[in-house]
Amino acid sequence: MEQLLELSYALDTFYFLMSGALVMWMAAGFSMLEAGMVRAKNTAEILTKNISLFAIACIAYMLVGYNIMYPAEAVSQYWPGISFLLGADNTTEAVTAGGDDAPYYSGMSDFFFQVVFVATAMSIVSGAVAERMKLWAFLTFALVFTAFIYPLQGFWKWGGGFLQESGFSDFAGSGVVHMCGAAAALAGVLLLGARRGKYGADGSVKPMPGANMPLATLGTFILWMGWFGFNGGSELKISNVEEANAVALIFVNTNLAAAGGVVAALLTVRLIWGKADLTMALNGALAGLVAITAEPLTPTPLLATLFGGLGGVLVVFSIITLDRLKLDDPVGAISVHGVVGILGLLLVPLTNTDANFGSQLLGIAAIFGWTFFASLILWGLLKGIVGIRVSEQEEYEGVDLSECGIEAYPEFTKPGI
Amino acid sequence: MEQLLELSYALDTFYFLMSGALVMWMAAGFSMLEAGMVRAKNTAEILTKNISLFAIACIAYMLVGYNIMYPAEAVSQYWPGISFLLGADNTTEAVTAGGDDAPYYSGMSDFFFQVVFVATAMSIVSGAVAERMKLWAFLTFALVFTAFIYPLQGFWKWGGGFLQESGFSDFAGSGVVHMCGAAAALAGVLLLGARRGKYGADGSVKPMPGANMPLATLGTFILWMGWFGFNGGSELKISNVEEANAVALIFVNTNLAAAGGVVAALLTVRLIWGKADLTMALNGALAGLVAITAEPLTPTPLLATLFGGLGGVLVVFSIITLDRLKLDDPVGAISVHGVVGILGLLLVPLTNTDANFGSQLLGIAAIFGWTFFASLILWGLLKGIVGIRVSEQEEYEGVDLSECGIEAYPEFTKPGI
Amino acid sequence: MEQLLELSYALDTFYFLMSGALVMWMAAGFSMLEAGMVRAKNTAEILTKNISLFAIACIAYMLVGYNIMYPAEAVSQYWPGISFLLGADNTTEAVTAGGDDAPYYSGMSDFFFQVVFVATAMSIVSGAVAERMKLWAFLTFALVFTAFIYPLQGFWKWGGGFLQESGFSDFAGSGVVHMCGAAAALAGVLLLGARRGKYGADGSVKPMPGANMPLATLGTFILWMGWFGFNGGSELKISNVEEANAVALIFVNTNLAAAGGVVAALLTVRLIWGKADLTMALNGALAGLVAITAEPLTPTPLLATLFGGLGGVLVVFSIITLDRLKLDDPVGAISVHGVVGILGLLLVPLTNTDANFGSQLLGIAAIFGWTFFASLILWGLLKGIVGIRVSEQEEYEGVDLSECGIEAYPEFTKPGI
Amino acid sequence: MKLVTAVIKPFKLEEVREALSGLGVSGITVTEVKGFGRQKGHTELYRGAEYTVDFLPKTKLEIGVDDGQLDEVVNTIISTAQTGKIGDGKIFVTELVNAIRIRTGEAGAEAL
Amino acid sequence: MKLVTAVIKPFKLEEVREALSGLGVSGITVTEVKGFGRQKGHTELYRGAEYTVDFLPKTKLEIGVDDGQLDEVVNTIISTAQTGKIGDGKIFVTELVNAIRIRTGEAGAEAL
Amino acid sequence: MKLVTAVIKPFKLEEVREALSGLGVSGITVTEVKGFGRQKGHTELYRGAEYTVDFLPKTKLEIGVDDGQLDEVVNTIISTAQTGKIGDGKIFVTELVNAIRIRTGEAGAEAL
Ligand SMILES: Nc1ncnc2c1ncn2[C@@H]1O[C@H](COP(=O)(O)OP(=O)(O)O)[C@@H](O)[C@H]1O
Ligand SMILES: Nc1ncnc2c1ncn2[C@@H]1O[C@H](COP(=O)(O)OP(=O)(O)O)[C@@H](O)[C@H]1O
Ligand SMILES: Nc1ncnc2c1ncn2[C@@H]1O[C@H](COP(=O)(O)OP(=O)(O)O)[C@@H](O)[C@H]1O
Repeated sequence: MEQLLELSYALDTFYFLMSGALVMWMAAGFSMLEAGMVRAKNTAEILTKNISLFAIACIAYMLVGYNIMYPAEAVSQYWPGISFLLGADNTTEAVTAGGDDAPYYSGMSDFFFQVVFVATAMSIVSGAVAERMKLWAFLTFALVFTAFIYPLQGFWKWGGGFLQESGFSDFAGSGVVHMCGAAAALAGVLLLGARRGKYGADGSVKPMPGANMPLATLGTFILWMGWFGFNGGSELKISNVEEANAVALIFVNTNLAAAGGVVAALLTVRLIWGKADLTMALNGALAGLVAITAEPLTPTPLLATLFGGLGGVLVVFSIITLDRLKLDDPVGAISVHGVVGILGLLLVPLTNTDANFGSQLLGIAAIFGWTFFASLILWGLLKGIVGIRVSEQEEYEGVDLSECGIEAYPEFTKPGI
Repeated sequence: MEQLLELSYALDTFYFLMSGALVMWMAAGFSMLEAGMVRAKNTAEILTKNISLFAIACIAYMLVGYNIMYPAEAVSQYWPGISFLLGADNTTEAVTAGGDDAPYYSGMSDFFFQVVFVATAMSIVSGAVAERMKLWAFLTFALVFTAFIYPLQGFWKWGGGFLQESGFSDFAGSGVVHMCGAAAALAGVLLLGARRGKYGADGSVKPMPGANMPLATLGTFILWMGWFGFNGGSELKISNVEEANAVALIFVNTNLAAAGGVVAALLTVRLIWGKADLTMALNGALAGLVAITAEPLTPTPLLATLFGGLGGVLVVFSIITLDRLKLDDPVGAISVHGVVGILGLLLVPLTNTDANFGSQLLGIAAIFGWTFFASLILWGLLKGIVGIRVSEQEEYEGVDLSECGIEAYPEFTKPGI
Repeated sequence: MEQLLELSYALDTFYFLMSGALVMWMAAGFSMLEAGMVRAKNTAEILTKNISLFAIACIAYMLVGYNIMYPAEAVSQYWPGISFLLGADNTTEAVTAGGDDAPYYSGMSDFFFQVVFVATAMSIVSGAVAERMKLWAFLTFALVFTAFIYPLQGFWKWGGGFLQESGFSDFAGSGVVHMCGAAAALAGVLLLGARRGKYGADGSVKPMPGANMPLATLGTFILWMGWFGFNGGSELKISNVEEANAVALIFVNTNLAAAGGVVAALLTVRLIWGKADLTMALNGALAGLVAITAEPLTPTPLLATLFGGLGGVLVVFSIITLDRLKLDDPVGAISVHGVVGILGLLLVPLTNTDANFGSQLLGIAAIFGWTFFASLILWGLLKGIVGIRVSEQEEYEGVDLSECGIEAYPEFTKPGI
Repeated sequence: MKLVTAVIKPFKLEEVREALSGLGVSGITVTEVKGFGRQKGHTELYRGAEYTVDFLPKTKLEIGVDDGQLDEVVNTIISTAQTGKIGDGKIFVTELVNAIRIRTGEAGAEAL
Repeated sequence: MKLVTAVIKPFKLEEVREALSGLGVSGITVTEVKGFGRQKGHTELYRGAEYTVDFLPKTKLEIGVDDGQLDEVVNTIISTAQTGKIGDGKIFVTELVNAIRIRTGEAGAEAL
Repeated sequence: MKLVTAVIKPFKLEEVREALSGLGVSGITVTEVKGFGRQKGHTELYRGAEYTVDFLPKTKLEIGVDDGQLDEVVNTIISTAQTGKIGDGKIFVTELVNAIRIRTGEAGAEAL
């Protein structure tokens, strides 16, 4: 029996680690997606941002963020208190004691799984502010966001805070991760302004096509794959029949929601413009994934497909609308993760009888409110102190030269053209 | 004991899900391979096709394809009957009852593993018809192929149909998946014709070099990695010593067959032309993988290497021969998956004493015959009704502009040159 | 109990296979990293080298290398003796006998895990000699290196040879894999010389920027992900609480060391030159990973971050220093894997009380000495017999044309410019 | 007829094109070029090694014009392409012996 | 000597080159250019926003010819590059003061 | 004033630029071109099919010079760009009717 418990602990830990590795892989997905969707002259910089924000998120969350989000003992339902570094892992005795309270996977594997989530949230931000935000201001924001802003609202829900108590339901993070990242992005975009030349005085929208569509597609496939870890791992346990079935259903639903998102987005753009804009299909896949993330377990596969499809339609209209509002988001991050994240949260009560619209709205308001305003203040401080936007000349020549000193494709393009 | 059965069920389910995730990843592999092997002006469109066909395959197979391939009760050995959507998963009781009939992994995980196979088969088609086929005609074909054409022949073998009864042996799908996809591709290529300018009136072959070799190489590596799931997962069970050993041997043989394919293809082109054509080495790796897929378990590692090497030699000659026959296949899909798929099936009896050449030939004939003619009729209908080929002008300017309205690399190339 | 042992065997085997698949994936990482860091005209050739060396390594190690490294019975602590091919796998009886000597994972899974390590070591070499080394001379070197040079020193440590006995400590291969590969690379670079035009007569260094930064970044992320298999799998067992905790800690430390490397390298270049050179950040990530590889289990997460950071600082100075010494290494492989590999080995005694500096120095001397001189002789022979360097004209036009006959990006760049 | 060859800063292209269209100029041929002149290049950095990029991206316009239109074309280019900062570029004028429209074979001023 | 500058549709390049080789023209210098003229660009779409691509890809040929060869060179270009559809391009002829072969230093007609 | 148009081998660009700077030439406009001439292209191979690349990469320099400087500019280009091997390229000289500096509007020799 003890050996069985140990083996079960090992399996759940391994499942957690593999899921975490898949979510870590999403960092590559965001990098490629964003690198493909910006212009060539801003590509090296967005890559630098992506790999650096991932590194910063990992360190900040280890130092303090994890403890804020999952405090040993919270001060209150609203404020967890602060402590530092990671504690010791479970002992064999504690595990083999058995019973409902016995730990059933390694605490370190839990940290690993959680740390890649905060990095995901932060990755959402980089795309929306691409092509004009200063590198070091951005990285400073990343530090505070991953150490504090994200963990606090994460505590409210997953760390046992008031949102958890209120019945707010968010299985794998349509709100806690995706909408949270989008809220920070929106605050940044508002203070930053649009890329120069993006919107004409006459209200016209000037396209600034992404330089590398295969990269953007690769990024989307990576994210799709990584999402199996994101949603599948969020079941937190696989070691019995019921849990194994649950994880399997989550894989199926996650996959079908993405599929539904692609098809719906593609048909939508086809109907409106008669062309099959690949970038919208890619956003559709991601929208499908975000839409199902709040509840990938209770819908049937057919419903999951439809929910994903809803996300795919919504994201197209959201992207056009944001452009009308002159909110310039080069990769569509606010639409994909924010607008569709809200959709995902509102869909939960349709299939999950434990959820209700009131709590969902409360959760949306709390997460969005906190993240948006905290971010707005932080971006504002950065703007006042060091500036968050590169100069006109730097923007014209591309931030690769001014921030990184290198070009992403030195032989394929001519600098400054 | 019950807990042991549950744990075992969980492990097998997890193994299945991980294998399925690796096979899903192959969709990215095909996308990158094909995007790298076409010309820049047709790249966005082939990416659109790839992500859309994957989405369509997942939905069509969920709606009806899976039930056709694995019917609860088949009407006959030739015709499974039709039913819709997915059933309920196994109960804990059924699992813990134990015995030979007890389910040992989640039914949903089975669906997940199977659905990525049908997407693989469909991905094979897109490469062969690249650079000239209409997007929406192609996607319509994908819908019917994944809902019906593929599942029916899949039923004949893996669903317990007449090929299974006849002793036809195809472990992971050299025939059911790869040759099936290639047969559909061949039918399409025949009705579609070659790319304009590909073959001179004097019988000369004009090369149309792929635009992005790193992408093609990345795609090959992705496929190579994903194949561990493809073949390794096809053992269907890992939870005891014998099965674990089997899965491990399959990993080793799969890897070595690919290695053998690379080396053999590279030496072949080196001997013939004195240069090391990278694209042939890539096709060699895939040929090695296809060659071992029909039977990755009974050969020794040394034999697996040699079988893969045979595939690597064959694929080079097959590609040249198809060009002589003016069958234009930009990525070599028909050679890799079709010609070498047949080789793989014919190699089975050499090491697997349960297999015989007669049954293998029957299987080849049945799968090829059905898929080829059903596809020919379907392509023919599409050709008659909506047309399957873009106009001369569109082909000249590239299908990215006419079908997707965007360019894949707007800053690297000049449109229309 | 027997079933429990079987299940445990299955889990450990599965864990090994997944880890191996992740390490296999590193081959794609090296390919992309190197393809991104060379100039466009040498890209197809470096891709050809990478996929071919992986194939050759797999075959050579299966034929003889594995037996040299892990002999059934070694002739002596210095010389293992020679035998060929792979033996039979464990029987169910042997496993279920239980006890300390009973095998607990499949032998084939062990081979699979080991074979991807030798391929990793060889991949390190290709980057350092890029853009000027002849393809077939390189592949010949790869054959001997993977069949013999690497396995012999591997035997000294991991096969139970004298380094193991001496107390030399190298958990996952900072020395056995990384520094070994770097030593072979250094010998090659010395005999090969720098790329033409790289160093001015006046001591100036002419930059030759890599053609594709997104690829280089993708490669780094792939390596980062694969490293979870590399280090995580090197624990060799996961099936009880203690081992599961260990694997989880290794994941966490590996990830944080990479993160520390990125941040430290980025701050270093920022302080020195005021710009955020992306390629240095990428090298920083890899340096962090190499630094922790010798001992990812005993440091705390905080220490792991700092050790990684040390690696990140060191790699920047090492790269500049090698350039001052006119040792031309286009991707920084010698610095990342060699210089930082030594750092990693020397850090072990700080946290692992079983290790001491004397043994660490002995290990470094033995591995470096053997690999460097054996490689020097082999490169020297190749230079004398077939030549290892392409002609001036070929180097000017790019090795893609002379060695592969194709261009990597035929539409993006103009040949010869 | 004259051939006007103007080397300008790339971001001025659209403005110049519009101004010339306004004059009734019906055709322009544009080439991406690199210019070397009084304006100095910038320094880049790669893996610790600095280097100067001497050549700056410029855009070259070639316009065949009738003699009567020459002055207004030249003046329009000057006024729209001018930023007043170094590197604004040059205009070269050469004599055209003939001009032909390939589609119709028309020659001389009608061909422009 | 004359310098013939022809702007043609890119896919006609190979045909024109062969025809000129047939005439004994021994050298051509080719540049990828963008043309603005009567032929209108096309509309593309990106994420819901439409935009017009005004400039069309064209190919420019420069050929130094002896006075005696001028007419047949011009006529050959017209006849091979003509499709009759708008956008076929232009030919400009300018006077060459001199032509020199760098390899040998030869000047004048022998240099061509 | 003259416009000197030189087609040279690409790897000679830096050397020629330095030599011309030495003469006091203050501006050059450079274009990447493809040349077709006596020098033959090479054969490539792709998936078993051979093909010839006829056009070779060349670099074109355009330099506006004062009449007095013409000879030394031409001679300097010849001496630095010459390798003696086929394909070294050509120099074409045309008459400039005018030259204008966009920044200042200066015309004639001062504009160069
Ligand atoms: N003598 C010349 N011949 C050809 N091109 C020239 C000449 N002088 C300048 N140019 C072109 O004009 C561009 C701008 O010249 P530059 O001397 O930098 O500044 P400005 O135009 O303000 O005098 C150069 O980059 C080059 O392309
Ligand atoms: N006046 C001109 N000066 C320079 N180039 C011109 C001129 N007119 C036309 N061109 C070039 O010729 C191309 C074709 O001209 P266009 O007016 O479109 O059609 P057509 O040649 O049939 O009259 C243009 O794209 C442009 O490159
Ligand atoms: N008559 C010509 N008109 C325009 N360009 C020419 C002419 N002849 C040669 N060229 C250019 O000069 C380059 C070199 O010419 P080529 O005949 O190969 O060798 P060489 O310069 O040694 O005589 C060609 O590639 C082409 O770009």
